[in-house]
Amino acid sequence: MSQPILLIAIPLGLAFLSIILKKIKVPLLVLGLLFSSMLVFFIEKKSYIIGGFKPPFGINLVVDDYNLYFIIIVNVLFLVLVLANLSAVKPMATVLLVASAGLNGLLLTGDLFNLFVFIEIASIAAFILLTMDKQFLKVFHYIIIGTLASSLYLLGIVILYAQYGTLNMADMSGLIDGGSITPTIAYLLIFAGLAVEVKLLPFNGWVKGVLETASAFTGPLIGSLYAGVMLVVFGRVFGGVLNLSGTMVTSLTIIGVITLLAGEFMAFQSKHLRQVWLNSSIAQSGLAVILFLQGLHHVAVLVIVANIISKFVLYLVSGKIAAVIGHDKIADLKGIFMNKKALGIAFTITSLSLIGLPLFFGFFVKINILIALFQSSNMWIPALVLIAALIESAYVIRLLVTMWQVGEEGEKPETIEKPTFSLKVGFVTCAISIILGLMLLVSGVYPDLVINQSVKAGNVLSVNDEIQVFTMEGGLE
Amino acid sequence: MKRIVSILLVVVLGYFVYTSLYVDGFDMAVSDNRQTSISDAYITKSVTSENESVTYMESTDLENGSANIVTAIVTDYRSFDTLGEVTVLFLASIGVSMVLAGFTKKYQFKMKTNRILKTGARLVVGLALVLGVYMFTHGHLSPGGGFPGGSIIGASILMMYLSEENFRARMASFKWMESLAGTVYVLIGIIGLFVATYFLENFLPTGTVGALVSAGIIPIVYILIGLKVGSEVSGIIDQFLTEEVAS
Amino acid sequence: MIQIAGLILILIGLYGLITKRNIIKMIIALNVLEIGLNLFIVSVGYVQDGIAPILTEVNNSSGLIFVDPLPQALVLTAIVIGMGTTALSLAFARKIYATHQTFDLNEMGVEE
Amino acid sequence: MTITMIVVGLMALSLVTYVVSKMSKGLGSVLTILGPLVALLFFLLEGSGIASGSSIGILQFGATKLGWFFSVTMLIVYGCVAFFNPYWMKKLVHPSAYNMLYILSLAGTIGMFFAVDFIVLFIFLEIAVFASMFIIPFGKSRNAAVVYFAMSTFGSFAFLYAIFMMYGKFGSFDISFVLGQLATEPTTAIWVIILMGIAAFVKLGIFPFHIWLPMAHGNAPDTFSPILSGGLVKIGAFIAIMVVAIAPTYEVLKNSYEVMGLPILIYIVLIIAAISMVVGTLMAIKQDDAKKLIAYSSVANAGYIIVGIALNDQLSLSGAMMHIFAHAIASAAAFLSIGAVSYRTGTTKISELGGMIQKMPITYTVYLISIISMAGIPPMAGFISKWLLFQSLASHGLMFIGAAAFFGSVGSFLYVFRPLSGLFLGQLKPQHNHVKEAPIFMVVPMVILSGISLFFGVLPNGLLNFIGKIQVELGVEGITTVDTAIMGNNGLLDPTLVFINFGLGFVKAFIIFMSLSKSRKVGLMDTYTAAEFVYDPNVYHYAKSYYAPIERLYEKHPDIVALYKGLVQRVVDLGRLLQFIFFKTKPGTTALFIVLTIILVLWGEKIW
Repeated sequence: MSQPILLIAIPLGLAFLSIILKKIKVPLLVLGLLFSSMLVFFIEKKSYIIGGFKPPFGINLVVDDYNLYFIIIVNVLFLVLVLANLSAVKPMATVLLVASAGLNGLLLTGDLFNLFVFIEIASIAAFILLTMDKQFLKVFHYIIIGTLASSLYLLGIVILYAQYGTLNMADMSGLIDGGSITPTIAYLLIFAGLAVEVKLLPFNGWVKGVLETASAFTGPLIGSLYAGVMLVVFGRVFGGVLNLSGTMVTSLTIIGVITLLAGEFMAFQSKHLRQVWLNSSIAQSGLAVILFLQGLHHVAVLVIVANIISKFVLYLVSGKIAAVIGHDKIADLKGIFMNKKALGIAFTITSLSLIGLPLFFGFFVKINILIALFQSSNMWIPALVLIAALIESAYVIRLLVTMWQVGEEGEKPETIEKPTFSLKVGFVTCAISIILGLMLLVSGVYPDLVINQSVKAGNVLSVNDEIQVFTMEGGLE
Repeated sequence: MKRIVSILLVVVLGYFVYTSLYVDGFDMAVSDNRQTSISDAYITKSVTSENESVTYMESTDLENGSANIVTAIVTDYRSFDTLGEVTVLFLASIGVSMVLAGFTKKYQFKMKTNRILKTGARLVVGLALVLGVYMFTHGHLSPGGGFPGGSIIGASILMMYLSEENFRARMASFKWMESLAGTVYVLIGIIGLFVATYFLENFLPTGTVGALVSAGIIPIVYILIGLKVGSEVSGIIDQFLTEEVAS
Repeated sequence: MIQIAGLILILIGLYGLITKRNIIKMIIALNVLEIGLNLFIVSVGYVQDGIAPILTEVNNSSGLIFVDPLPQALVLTAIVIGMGTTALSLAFARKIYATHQTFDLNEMGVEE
Repeated sequence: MTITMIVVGLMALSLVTYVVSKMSKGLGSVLTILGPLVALLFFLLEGSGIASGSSIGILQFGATKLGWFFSVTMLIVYGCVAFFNPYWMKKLVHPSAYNMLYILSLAGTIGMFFAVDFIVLFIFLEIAVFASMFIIPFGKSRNAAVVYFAMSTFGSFAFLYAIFMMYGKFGSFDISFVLGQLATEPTTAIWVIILMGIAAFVKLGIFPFHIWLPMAHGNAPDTFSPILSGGLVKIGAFIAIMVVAIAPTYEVLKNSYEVMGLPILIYIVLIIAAISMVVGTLMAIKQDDAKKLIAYSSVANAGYIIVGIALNDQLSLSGAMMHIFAHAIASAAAFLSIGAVSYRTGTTKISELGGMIQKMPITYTVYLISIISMAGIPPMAGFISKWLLFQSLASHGLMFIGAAAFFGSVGSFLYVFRPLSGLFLGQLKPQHNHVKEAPIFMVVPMVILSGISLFFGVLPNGLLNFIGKIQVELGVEGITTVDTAIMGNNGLLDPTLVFINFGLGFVKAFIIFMSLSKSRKVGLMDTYTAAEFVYDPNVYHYAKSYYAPIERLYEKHPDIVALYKGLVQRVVDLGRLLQFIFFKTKPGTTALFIVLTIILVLWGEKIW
């Protein structure tokens, strides 16, 4: 019964059904997602064959330490997101079911071409979901670039097929390691294809238009869940399958570093809430990509987990603020949290975790990034990572201070009137934000579980016995 | 100026791609440990069984009974891809109808149709529908299959739209067809999971290679795909041939 | 040779994407690129003197030399997916035309 | 009671405080008083041999005399300042958060002083920083918090990078192990020293990283400025001591180029410290806001501390530690007295006040004692530390540094006199006629702090003997004392004797003052001008442009703040440029970038 294929098949079947059973679309959606998020806890870790043909002949789904925890996180958060926006999802119920199937497929599949199919399913679902924000021209940009990207990815894997004769990831990995040629161009095309989805810098022209106006629903979906899943896919392909040459690693790492720094620079100058987060997501993607390319998979996994959870809350709250207040210009949001402290505290914890302050989960992410980078005797990358983190801290703190404090510069607190506007946000959103914030807080005090899991996940891609991580329990292990 | 730069860039890109792909002449550089058994196994249908060769109208009860090897791959060996593919088309049709949500009135062409066109179109549409159905029922034997068959059905609907001014396909029934075909496809997959062992497994007897009733679930799946693609393409065509109602 | 033709079509598509400012032309460029890609995929499976991978009364044994059937199956998928995205982007184009009364990005006067 | 229990207890208390404050603000603020006082009691009862306690996960602490010294200093400051908190509950925007963060920042600092592991040290350092950072915007300025945090994070990250450089070489975070190994890797060691030095400079507010001090201290809530200046700044001194005295800095630098018998790096540090003294003094002289003035004086005093630590010998190190203590107590008292004035009048601007001595005599006395200590005038604790520092400077023959230190001391007379005369002396403004002395629970901590300043200025030997033990723990020869006298390099100092002399002189002067005829008081608004109508009598306030002639000497000085502003502007510009380049609405541009990137990477692949 605990077949991961059901994570894809059930939502798809319900999606097909939902167009004739229009009246119970939303219950079907909730049912399907509920089923998925229950099922994920019963899945065993192994390879699942589809159609009865063993890989590399048929397609298989792989469940291992690397993707199992992401499957859990993504499915549960997907359900949570739909519950938080239940009033808005009605017209999109069918598409959401397909999107859920697409994301699960991206995480599960063990076949490169099947991955392409799921990239298309997921991104087309995203295009349609983004029409909720009525920015057709911006989404059109995404369509063109997204389609171009997946075409490049397809070209890459076809070249790989021509050169190695297989499409299965595990098989391909073995063949590449013993192969006689380095398929540079194929790697690069695959990189370009995935880079568009993971928002690396020269490839990400679509991001701003799409995420800047994202609602409390599309924001967390595209900015957190999609971004996280695409990074997981990137890690699977570049960490587990392809075997890059030294020069290639250097040049692609440079792209990652540029993304990281430029993302933080752009976020620093952003004046709108969602613009800040989208630029910060770009930077975080750059960071994860750098770590994957450097072979430090376990910390990359940590970065992705932290990023999915924190961006989820941040986009959710920002989207709600924009919906309630009508804009998200930071300068006009002075003291917005004063009448909604619980939400504000969740938002604050999340953003403090993002900049890696101690007591929050992000701190252990940062420390472990540095440990891993210094262990691979890197000097420049950690310095640049720290510079990026410095810029990030500055703008996040500036933002938090603005959103908690009223009054102009130099005004005394006792003379300031309390803000008149009130932030009316539903109970579900508050509850979700607080629970996720508390999770970040708890795993900030006791991070061992998550860190050990990340090490296991990283070892799936490439076994490295000398990994040292810093945990609360045992310090340096 | 911009064009020249673009041409230059594209040419440079082409040069780089060419030089890194092709070592000498037009032969792509190929790794010496290239896997060749995959396609061979598809051709001899020996993925799960030790099958030496397949002969038309003779070999029976193979792991896969389709004479058309491409169909064998599309609907059996890599059937999961095809499910995804159908989903993409499904999404596209939903997407089109959602994006063009306000477009409900039928588009009126400037040119009037005439009797010759109408009669001819009806004739061709009838033939085309038959051809389409033939194609997806014989997908496992001959070139074609569900996708071309479905597209032909869609094309015939387009022809009706173009020739008949007042023609409006009954989209509700297409929706039912689309939905049911998709659901049954998934159901077949799940039945495979529970009746046999694997999702989308071919759980019916495969029969003789080359016979019309053979290859287990492949013809069923291809008929479903044909119906689904046909209704989706028709739906997309219907949606495109509309105008926005001024509200 | 056909591979080169496919690559050239891809490059033409890229050129079109870079230079064109008209939404419809961009979609066409993307389609050219996809067609080149499909051509390339099919040509990858080419085998010297191979025949179409269908068993018929004439070619009735699997011992014959067939072309690689897998790329053909892949290209079928790729074509359908390409069609789906084209339909969707055309729908977007119509919607954009309905709001901006033009297909030209330069004439829309959208702020950067 | 063990250190672990105290630190974890304080962290737990901060949460409890938040919950309690939600129910009753007053009760919560009382907890902020009890927390540090109980902790202080434990530290004093157990003495410097306090048990470190079993470790909880990575939270492992080791008792050191140095840590004990810093902790007790910190707890005195926190405990005394906390008495002001109940009075500020109504004025703060988020009182519960304030109470929680107050205790949390204390827990952070205490934890940091006893950490045996660099990561734990860093964790508590950051906790202290961000807890205090969130309190600052409760005051007058939102930007100050951001500037403080950005600066502080810069320092923290330099520190972090140094930690990881050592980790990369030695594979451990253990402080004593890693620092012990440092001498074997001279190249790494020099970088580590520089980076950790930068961290110490930033936290202490040494030039050119001093700009956050006046912003943060000047704009923080009046109850928190004393904590920042008296307490949290001293974190930098702790790091500095760690770099110079615990790490084998002199051993690492022994082969480097020497100036005046000191390694060049040390000499550069001394010069920077000297610049801080001068800049801090000059800037303090021209401040009109009393809190900013004291903040700049902290910059100058940080210079003295750094000089003492950098020289790292018997006298200088003991002088530096004495100065840390003396300055912590004195500046806390000074800020508290300004806070008390602000509580009653609502302003800290010197030119808006005057004659407060008539209304708040005790506050005046507290302020007087603390600024005497800060300026290094006998018989206060500040004098002892400065005497030790001058002794050490003289014995090294460091002329220029000595001159700067001397300049700083003279300048301090100028700047401490400005609030003294402008704020407390002079004429009382009519709108302050109804001002009363500060409430009793505000007076008590101020008096205690003044008492400490005076006591250790007269009888410093108990403290100095303990400092001598710390020095021995750090591997430096301990300071020696004889009875009530301190042994210097060229002669000894007997503070008690000095006090008696000073006392006699003071009594004499007081008798003379009392015996002379009384002056007649004139109201401030009772202005007399020659046939000219006075529109705004306030401009005739004599504290307006108090040191105008001196200020005019350097009014065109280069502004370091502009430099930082320029830097931030560059970051913003760069971000805008990048956003402009990469985020076009036209898909064609993105496609162009994709093509370009592929070409570049392929090209790179070709040339290599």
